[in-house]
Amino acid sequence: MAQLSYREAVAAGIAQELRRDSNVVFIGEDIASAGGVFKATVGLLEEFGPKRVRDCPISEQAIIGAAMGAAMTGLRPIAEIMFSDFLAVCWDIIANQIAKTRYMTNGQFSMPLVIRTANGAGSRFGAQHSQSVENWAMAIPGLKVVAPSTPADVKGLLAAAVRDPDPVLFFEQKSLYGTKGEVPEGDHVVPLGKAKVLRQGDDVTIVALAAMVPRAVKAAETLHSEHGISATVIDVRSLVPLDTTTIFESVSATGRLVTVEENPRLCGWGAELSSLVAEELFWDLEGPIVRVTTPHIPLPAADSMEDAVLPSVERIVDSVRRLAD
Amino acid sequence: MAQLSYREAVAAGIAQELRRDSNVVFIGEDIASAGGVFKATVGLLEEFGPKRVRDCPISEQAIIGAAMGAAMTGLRPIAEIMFSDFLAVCWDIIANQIAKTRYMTNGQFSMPLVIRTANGAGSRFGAQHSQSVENWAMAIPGLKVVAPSTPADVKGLLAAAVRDPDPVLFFEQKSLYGTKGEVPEGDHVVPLGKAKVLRQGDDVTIVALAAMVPRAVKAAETLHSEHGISATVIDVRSLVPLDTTTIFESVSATGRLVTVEENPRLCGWGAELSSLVAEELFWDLEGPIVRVTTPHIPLPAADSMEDAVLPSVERIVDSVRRLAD
Amino acid sequence: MNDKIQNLKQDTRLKLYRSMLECRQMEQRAYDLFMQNLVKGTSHLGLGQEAIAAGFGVAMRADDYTFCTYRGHNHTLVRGVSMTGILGELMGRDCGLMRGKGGSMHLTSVEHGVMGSYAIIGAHLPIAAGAAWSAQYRGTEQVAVCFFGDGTTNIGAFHEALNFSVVWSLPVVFVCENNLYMEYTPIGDVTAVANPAADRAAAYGLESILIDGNDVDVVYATACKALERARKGEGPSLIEALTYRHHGHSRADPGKYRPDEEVAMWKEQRDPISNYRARLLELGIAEADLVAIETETDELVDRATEEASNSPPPPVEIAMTDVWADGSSSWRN
Amino acid sequence: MNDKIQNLKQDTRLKLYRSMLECRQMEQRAYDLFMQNLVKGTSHLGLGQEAIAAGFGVAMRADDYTFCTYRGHNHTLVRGVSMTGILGELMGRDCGLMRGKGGSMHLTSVEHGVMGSYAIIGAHLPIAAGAAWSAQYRGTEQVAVCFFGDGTTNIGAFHEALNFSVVWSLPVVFVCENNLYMEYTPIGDVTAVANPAADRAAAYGLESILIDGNDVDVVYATACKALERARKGEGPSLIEALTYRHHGHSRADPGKYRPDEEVAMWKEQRDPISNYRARLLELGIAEADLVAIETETDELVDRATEEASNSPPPPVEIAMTDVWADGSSSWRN
Ligand SMILES: Cc1ncc(C[n+]2csc(CCOP(=O)(O)OP(=O)(O)O)c2C)c(N)n1
Ligand SMILES: Cc1ncc(C[n+]2csc(CCOP(=O)(O)OP(=O)(O)O)c2C)c(N)n1
Ligand SMILES: [Mg+2]
Ligand SMILES: [Mg+2]
Repeated sequence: MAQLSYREAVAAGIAQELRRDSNVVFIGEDIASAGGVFKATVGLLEEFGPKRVRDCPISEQAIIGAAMGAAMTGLRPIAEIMFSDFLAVCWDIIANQIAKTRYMTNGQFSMPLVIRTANGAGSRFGAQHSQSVENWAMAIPGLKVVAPSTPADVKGLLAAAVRDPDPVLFFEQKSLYGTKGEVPEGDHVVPLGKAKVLRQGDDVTIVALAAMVPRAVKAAETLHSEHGISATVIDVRSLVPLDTTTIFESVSATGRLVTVEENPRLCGWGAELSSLVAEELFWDLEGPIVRVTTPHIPLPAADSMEDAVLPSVERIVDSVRRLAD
Repeated sequence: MAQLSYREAVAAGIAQELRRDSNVVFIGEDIASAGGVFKATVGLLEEFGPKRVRDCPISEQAIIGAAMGAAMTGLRPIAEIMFSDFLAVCWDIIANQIAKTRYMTNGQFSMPLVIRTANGAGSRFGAQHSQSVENWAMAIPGLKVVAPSTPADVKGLLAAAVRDPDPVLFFEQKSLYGTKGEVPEGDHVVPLGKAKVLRQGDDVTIVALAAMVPRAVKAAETLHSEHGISATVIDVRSLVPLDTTTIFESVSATGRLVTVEENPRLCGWGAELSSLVAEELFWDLEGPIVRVTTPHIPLPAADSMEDAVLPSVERIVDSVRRLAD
Repeated sequence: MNDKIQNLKQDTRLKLYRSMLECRQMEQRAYDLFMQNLVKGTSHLGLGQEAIAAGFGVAMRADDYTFCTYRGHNHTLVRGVSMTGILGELMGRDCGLMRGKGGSMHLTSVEHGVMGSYAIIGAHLPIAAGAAWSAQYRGTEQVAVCFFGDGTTNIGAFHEALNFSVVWSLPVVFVCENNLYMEYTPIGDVTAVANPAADRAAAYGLESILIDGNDVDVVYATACKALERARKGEGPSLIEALTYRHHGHSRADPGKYRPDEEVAMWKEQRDPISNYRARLLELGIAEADLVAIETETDELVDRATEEASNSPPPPVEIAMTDVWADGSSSWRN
Repeated sequence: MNDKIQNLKQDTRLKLYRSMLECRQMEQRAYDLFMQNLVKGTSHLGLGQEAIAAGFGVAMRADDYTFCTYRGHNHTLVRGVSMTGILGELMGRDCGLMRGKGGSMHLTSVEHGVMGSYAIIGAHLPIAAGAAWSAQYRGTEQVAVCFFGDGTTNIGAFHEALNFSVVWSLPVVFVCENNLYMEYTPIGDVTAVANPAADRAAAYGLESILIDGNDVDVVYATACKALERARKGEGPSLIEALTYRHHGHSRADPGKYRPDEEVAMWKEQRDPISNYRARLLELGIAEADLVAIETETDELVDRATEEASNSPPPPVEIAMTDVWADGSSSWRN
């Protein structure tokens, strides 16, 4: 085990896959010589050379299109889109081409590619560089969607994503890049589609993703120590495939579900989960399903306002308390 | 009142606004000389001339960008995106620019524009020309989202959209273009954000949108005549603003909610509605919330398969019956 | 170039003729079938534009890649794909290339290097660049050929793909089939330059190449040169081939926005197939050889039509398959 | 052109000098403020590139429109926007141009024609075209000026906006500030032509215009000509102005990827401000006049800093306002 930052785990994860399989390649803007604007890909050019780690023009459609064409013809590309907000400039290639091509061709193609991108708020970058858009991807049939919350999961899920024969959107949460944790050395793979139970409780199930996971855990601690409420906390990790088994098991037991989403409210992943539970586990529920989300607004830039609108530990605690009352 | 097709109502709606306000302009691909690929804009060039009704190159980013720039500087543009699937090629301008600019500038700009687009399946056009993507738009804070189901609403909601100071995505359902109905002559405006109760019942509330509305109504008739189940049917019409008042009133009364969505399942508008009800009306519910959607797959082209995957009257009937049991 | 054309082997010429003719007859049949309401959905015919697909098809190596558009029946056929599979797909039958899941706009046959037909303007240019990058990376000397229309030169992805391919010196050939119209709008009305591709080649440091796309010998020779350049690692080419579609844009379009004389001129004086037939006779090829090809082609089309017509609709269950590599469509465990 | 430059009025020259200097001093201060951690978030300085903003700012009519990028502090200031408002926005204070809701990358002041700073590459080119279309439609003879970087020429929206503007003959001036680098990557490494904008003008039927972007007289004269052309209804221009940024790309970037000699050369030999000061002295302008401007500028910057620093953070409630025209953020009734 090594102590790595989330950021270092990205480079470690990519390096592991580049070493393992010579068909893995990595492209993006400023990712090679410069080591990435978040310094998450430092050292890869030096180890693997410019044939496998390549800088690109500011041409997101070309980058993602090239990744697709390469994936269809034997490579396993990893492409970086610098900020997840910019997925919008190449959304056609992602949502209409990459996601649908295996299906439309009756399975003639595999599409083993990974799109990595920096997601989420907390850096005071304003409305066009702070969005959490994992729900955009979840809404598209044919895309797998992953968002790790720990350095170990970054490395392990990235490995699984690269080895997966289907396209994976890999959301790295910007506000977590500086966080640290133990990361297994050697080949480390965490299978896609498994949620992780971080804490067991009896009264309520809190499901969170990415940067909301540490907040949910903190909230659960407070709920326990200050309010005598015992919460299960689940890191959903993978939105597609979705581990309804693990989540449903917990909700059946606690009878209560709270989702914690960084995305703006409407049509977030929490809505989908809530609707699944309201349809399939209705008779197990002992109270309303509560969603804690960023309000349905673009994000403000100033620190005071940004902090105020993101789901906070306090807001999670309050929501759970209201529900448990 | 005149009997118009849904398609004719589009042209009537645009013409009404072009006549009313000289700042209204209309642009898109093949919309002028050719009258639109769906023949929904026939006659507008002839009446209003090429200054106000203009053909564009295949440059969706330029079209939508131009509409935005014009809306910021005193015009009220209507822009057509031929198929809603193509919103993906200009999604940055829609989701990151148009939706956020008023907010980011602390209200310095108004953004009075309408993006009209042909949405949905049923024409055997395959996976890239048949999607229902109203949920893509609903997920973006700052966009209003409308999808009429009748010719009268096409004209009336389009008028309201053009007169609205905020950006409106206006989804015309392809499979409805040929349907007919009474349309008020003279100035006809239907306010945004009002759902319409089409049928009152006691046992269950069925909420549907666009092409799913006639199917829901048909299903309600069958449920009544063949199974003795009495359903309220609500045409939600506007996803943003969302008329939770009307919908909640009905769900409180019936205790049961079924949504009927043409979009693929994950993160559809029905998920949002379900989550709202599961949070705010939980104690009024007498049974699970059921969503009837297209499965979470890209759409197949062949007629037999396309018909099989879209929510059918039969599937709605079955779902309600299972719920009511 | 003229030398190359003069010296074409007779065998190659007959291949070119056969290839164009197969395209023509297949699409005429497709037209008949949808007049009988046997083709559902839409359909975009390349009637009149056959020389471009055929010229490239004959020039390409079997393992090269083709990327084409919704107007791609011909580009698919010329790579050796089964006509039954194509007509079957148009008709939504189980024998269709993709068993009806894709439809006429998405014909694909990976085993023939037909890497898909793309229906949203522009997307396949960067995707073709990606396949070329893969070939370069793997060192296979395969080339990706990417066909698209004049209207496509005005969309952003065109620009990104061209720049990207040149910067990475990729083995890709971009072929703009300028048929003078985007959908219903004359290309000149919406384009800043007269030749939408050729006049822009310099913006990517490329040679401006403008050819008669209705002369299959010229297309073939141009294709050979561009393919060779790509294979030798000298990078991409951008070719603008002038042509015309005999029919409307798609099934629903009678093409009324085009002047009658213009249509008549292209059909009567510049038809790639009847003109080529005349040239072959002039060059001393025996008419009997041509008639043999014509008869065989008719038989081929009849056989394919029959096979496709006899094929049942696909089982609807397959609508729920192949979203993922494991064959399923399930998004949860 | 040279004539025009020779004949510039002294008054204009002093305006140009003052404008550049205000930009320089304001951004130096912004840099100091973020070294003190008073600027949150990111910040992209235009230090070294002031001549372009200033040359256009002085040439433009008060009701013309500016569209710029995240690197837009200077383009905003030169239109007459309050320096306090700019610094306040960078610091996230209530006195900020957008009360902290937009941040440094989105400076906007509609009353000054500053129609926004855009942070996703390419988007603002078509938006500027739209504003120009509106001016054309309304017959106001306003011009939209759109600033962007060299790296931006490789994205699709650039291509679409250029073609669209030419086809509609819009009154828009596209100004590419070629500072030799996209973010950290030299522009030559990722671009098919040497001059990313000038070498592509012909692809839109436009004249190729390549100027020294660090000579404010040249910028001013070029701006006047392009603005006049646009105002007269003769359509768009595309101008490539060569320049250099003295600092890294953004706050976090020390700019280490650039050779020391290159940085030194541009700072020492090609600094737009010190070179212009020397020229003004040569042209016989009294040093006292320059010193007066310098003193006034220092005072202006100090005053703005103080005002911004004294302004409180915005009330957090405003985060929930102005999504919609009715002032609210509510999406339900
Ligand atoms: C992004 C996008 N915009 C619009 C369309 C609708 N459309 C389909 S074909 C076509 C015209 C294409 O013209 P061209 O590139 O010249 O090809 P041609 O049809 O003439 O072969 C248009 C506008 C589309 N499919 N995708
Ligand atoms: C679509 C998109 N891709 C990438 C980025 C990240 N990014 C911000 S600035 C920049 C470099 C822009 O270079 P250039 O256009 O030369 O402008 P400069 O910063 O040099 O002024 C990049 C890649 C972005 N903001 N938007
Ligand atoms: Mg064409
Ligand atoms: Mg630059």
